[in-house]
Amino acid sequence: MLSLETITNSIQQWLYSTFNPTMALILECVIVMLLVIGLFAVLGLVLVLMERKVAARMQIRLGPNRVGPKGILQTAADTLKLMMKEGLTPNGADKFLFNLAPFMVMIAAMLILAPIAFAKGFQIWDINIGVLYVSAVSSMSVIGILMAGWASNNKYSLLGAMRSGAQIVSYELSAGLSIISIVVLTGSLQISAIIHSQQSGWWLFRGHIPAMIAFVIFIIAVTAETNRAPFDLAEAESELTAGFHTEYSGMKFALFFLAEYINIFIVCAIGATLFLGGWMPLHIGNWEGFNHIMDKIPSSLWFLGKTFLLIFLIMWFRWTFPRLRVDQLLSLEWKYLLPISMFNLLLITLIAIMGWHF
Amino acid sequence: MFLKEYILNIYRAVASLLKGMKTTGRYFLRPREIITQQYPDNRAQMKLPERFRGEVVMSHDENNEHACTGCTACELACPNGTIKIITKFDVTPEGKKKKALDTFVYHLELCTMCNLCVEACPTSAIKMAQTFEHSVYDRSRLLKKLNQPGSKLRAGVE
Amino acid sequence: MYRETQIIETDNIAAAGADAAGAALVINVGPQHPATHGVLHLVITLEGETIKKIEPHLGYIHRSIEKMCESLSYRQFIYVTSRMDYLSAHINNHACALCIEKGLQLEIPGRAQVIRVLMDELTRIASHELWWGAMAMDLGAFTPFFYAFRERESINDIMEETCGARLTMNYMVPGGVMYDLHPNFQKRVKSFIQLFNSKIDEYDDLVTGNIIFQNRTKGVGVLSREDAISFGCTGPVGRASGVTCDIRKLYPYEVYDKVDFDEIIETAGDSYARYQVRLKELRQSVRIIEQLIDNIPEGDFQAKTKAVLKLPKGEFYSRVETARGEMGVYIVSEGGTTPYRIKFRSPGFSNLSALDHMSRGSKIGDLMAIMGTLDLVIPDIDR
Amino acid sequence: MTREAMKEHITRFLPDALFEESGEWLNVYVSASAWKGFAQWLRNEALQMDYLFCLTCVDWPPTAAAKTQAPPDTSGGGLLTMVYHFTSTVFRHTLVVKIKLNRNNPEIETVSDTWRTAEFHEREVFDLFGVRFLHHPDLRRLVLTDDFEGYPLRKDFEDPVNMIKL
Repeated sequence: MLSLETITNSIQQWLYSTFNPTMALILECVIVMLLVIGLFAVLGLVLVLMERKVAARMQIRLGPNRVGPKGILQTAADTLKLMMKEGLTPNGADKFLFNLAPFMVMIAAMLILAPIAFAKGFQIWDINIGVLYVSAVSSMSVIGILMAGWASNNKYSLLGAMRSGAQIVSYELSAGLSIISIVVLTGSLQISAIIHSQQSGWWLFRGHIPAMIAFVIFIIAVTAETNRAPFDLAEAESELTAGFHTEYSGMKFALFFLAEYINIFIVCAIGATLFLGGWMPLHIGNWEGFNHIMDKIPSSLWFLGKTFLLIFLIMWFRWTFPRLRVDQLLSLEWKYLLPISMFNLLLITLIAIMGWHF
Repeated sequence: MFLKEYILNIYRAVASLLKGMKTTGRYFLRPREIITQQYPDNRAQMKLPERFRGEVVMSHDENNEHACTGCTACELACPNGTIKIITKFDVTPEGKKKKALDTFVYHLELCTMCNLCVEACPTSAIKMAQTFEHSVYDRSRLLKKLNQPGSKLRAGVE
Repeated sequence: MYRETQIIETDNIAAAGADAAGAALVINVGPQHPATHGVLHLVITLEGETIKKIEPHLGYIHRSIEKMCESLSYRQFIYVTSRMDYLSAHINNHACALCIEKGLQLEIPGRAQVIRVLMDELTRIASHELWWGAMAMDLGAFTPFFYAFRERESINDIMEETCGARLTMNYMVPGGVMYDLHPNFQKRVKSFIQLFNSKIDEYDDLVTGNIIFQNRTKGVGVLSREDAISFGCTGPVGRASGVTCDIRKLYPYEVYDKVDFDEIIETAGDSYARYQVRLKELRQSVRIIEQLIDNIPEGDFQAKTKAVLKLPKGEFYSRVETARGEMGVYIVSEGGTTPYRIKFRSPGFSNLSALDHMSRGSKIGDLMAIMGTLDLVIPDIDR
Repeated sequence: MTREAMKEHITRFLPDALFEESGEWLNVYVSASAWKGFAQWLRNEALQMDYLFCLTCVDWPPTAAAKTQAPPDTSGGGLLTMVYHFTSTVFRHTLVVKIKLNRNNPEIETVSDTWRTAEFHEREVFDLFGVRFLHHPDLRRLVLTDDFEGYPLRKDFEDPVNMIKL
């Protein structure tokens, strides 16, 4: 069976047999870079279209249906439009920071992609502190947002950026704690090790109720971290027009927009990896036949399927709930999510020590 | 007791959120509830009610005759100065001079479709049409002459 | 009022030890802003995210309708008033027609009275539907807007069929209504009520019961009963603060004294109470329609009037309950064919004046909840 | 409270008040100098007029003022009549108070401290009629720009650019 692992291995072998090791490494880096940029472009287009279609269906509308069959080229047309547009820099803005900010956000999003395993053996960098790396780098995007808000010389942007700062700093905590609960169960920070530990079943089910609570808290926290509704206070459009990216236009705006969707993809991919077994097929106990059929489905499909399921969940939130107020957002974190996840972590540690999980 | 209240609060909150998600989720799964009308693709099926007020028109019969006597009742009734009636003097067969309509000028750009002119017309010469696609590239094209060239007053209309 | 603010400022500055320029952040909300639903301009003084002062700047859509009406005849000026509160256009027209009829001492045929009330209530439902969707959108939930428009659209279709237009119907003439009801009217209204009753529970599921929504609105923008009266707040805003101010009950016009409905009173005075009042009013309006739809008397739809109306010398005032509150029309007549002076007492104008009082000390996010539940229509405020 | 009872109360407080009973509601004319005290009495004492539902002004330029019977013009320079509509939410009676002002120098005490809705309404009247409300907390133009000249709702206002005569 053709799997991504064999392809990558054969490419690597060919590279190392043709060029000297330094050259081969450089070439590998170039290939990875191109792949990541390509993935970004494709993911951006697909996710924006998906969001619009999901929103339309929930709002009893049709959604984009003019450009291309069933509107699938709509986002491509939008991108083209955004590229043609003039990128304005407002008077009085800090030009350097203003122009740097979208790239900061984008680079932060690109960096997190490194340790994610897209399929069996298809991973850019299987770093042994993968989970730690992810949570460390993901908090970098807030610097870009703060930069954008401050440099725009706009009060709405500033307010949005400040909200975003407070929000991400607090929600990192409970996101981190729910990630740690899986680390406790697995005993490893390495992404591949975490996936392999879920061979006999996903942590979501094996860890009893505490794992489910951790999953729910994780989903809530990452929704907040990616500034998605109902936690989209940083760009709350009815309050702050567009929050931190009010002054951005053209491609610079597109970068923010793209980074938002890439971030959603990444956090959902991590959620899928930690709680739903990444590319690991669904295995149920000792149903041999069932497990065998599940193994037939390519691992990349499993990964993408789980990730898109979580993305759909987050989109579902967005098109259902009203937005929270800034103080409620913080009290939700500090009064509910943080105490619960701390207590939950204790329970999970107990389960892990006693070996009560399946 | 505090703990019980705390957990109950969370339970109620989550239940209320799930209820909302159930509503939107149900619509997501039922595409036949979609209410979008794909204008202008549905022009053929679109039927406007006969009372719909789109613009003022003057009805002419097959002999190119209308019922407007040029009495200016509509001009007086209009709140916006939409209608301007230019009259002329026709000579009747008996040799008498008679006031008649020369041009019925209608400023569509000023019209608010209030129907007061149609109500005021004693001879039912004008009526409201159901057309509504009035966009043009030049404002001057909204200035319309309602009586057709060469048309005359229908016999018997006073 | 503004001097008082300055005192607060100096106090805070003294306490914080900050300089005057650094303490306050002044932002302009509007005239183009997603939450103001029109060209309202609010100058907001903030301290962090807390609102210290709101100063509305009006006039971006002022058309001086009062002056315009001084040169229009009594038949003509009715249509202009549709452009004030365009969401309850029919009720505005009703107020004007009532005032003229008061002056002419016209007796309105029973059929016309029932038709007018039916149309008023349909307009009220349509207006509240739009408010519900827009208010949810202010709070960040987009989907309710579309559900609200689904029901509103069927009202618009009914209006289009009978009155000839969807928004500014101009169905009202002095002495009755412009045409008789369309033959399909009763059937369509009944099917609308059926649709509405099946969908209104969804509103509760989606918004009313939602914990986020409740937290956003409960205890936000509290207006006490005394303040509501003093600010002249009427309609759902006044009733949410416990003021009995439904003109339909207090000074019944047309057939409102013959139909059975409740005046919704809440006492909390916060945004949630205002929300509840409007949502319950939707059901009351349906109740009124249900009582009248099968009991439309036969007869004329219009009283006989002269071609040129002349009001006797004197002053006439009529009050009706629009979707936003008490609408008053004050005509000073000198006996001519046009009013000498006309004044529209618009509900939104008084309700807006309470905005500053209600939102001081709230967060900027609360402002959207308060403005959303005040249900402001800017042309109504500016006239 | 009946009309007669209201009249009796008002006459007791303000013996020189003039009444006019042709309309739907009882109208009372008071002088601008007595207005402030009368307003506070209306709000707080026997009549309990706590709800000011309409506040407006009517312009009577010299030509119109001479013809009309309602506001007898003594100065000859025309009149501005302030019209206040009150209702009591306690007794549900309605009263209309009218105050005649000199058209060339219209000044009156504000009532925005008694009825807070008056603040916006008075600003509107100031804007469109040019009546100066003394001791108003923030008397600025409300709908027009600050540098606008003239008072549009006065009868003699002419704007050759924006007004279209039909």
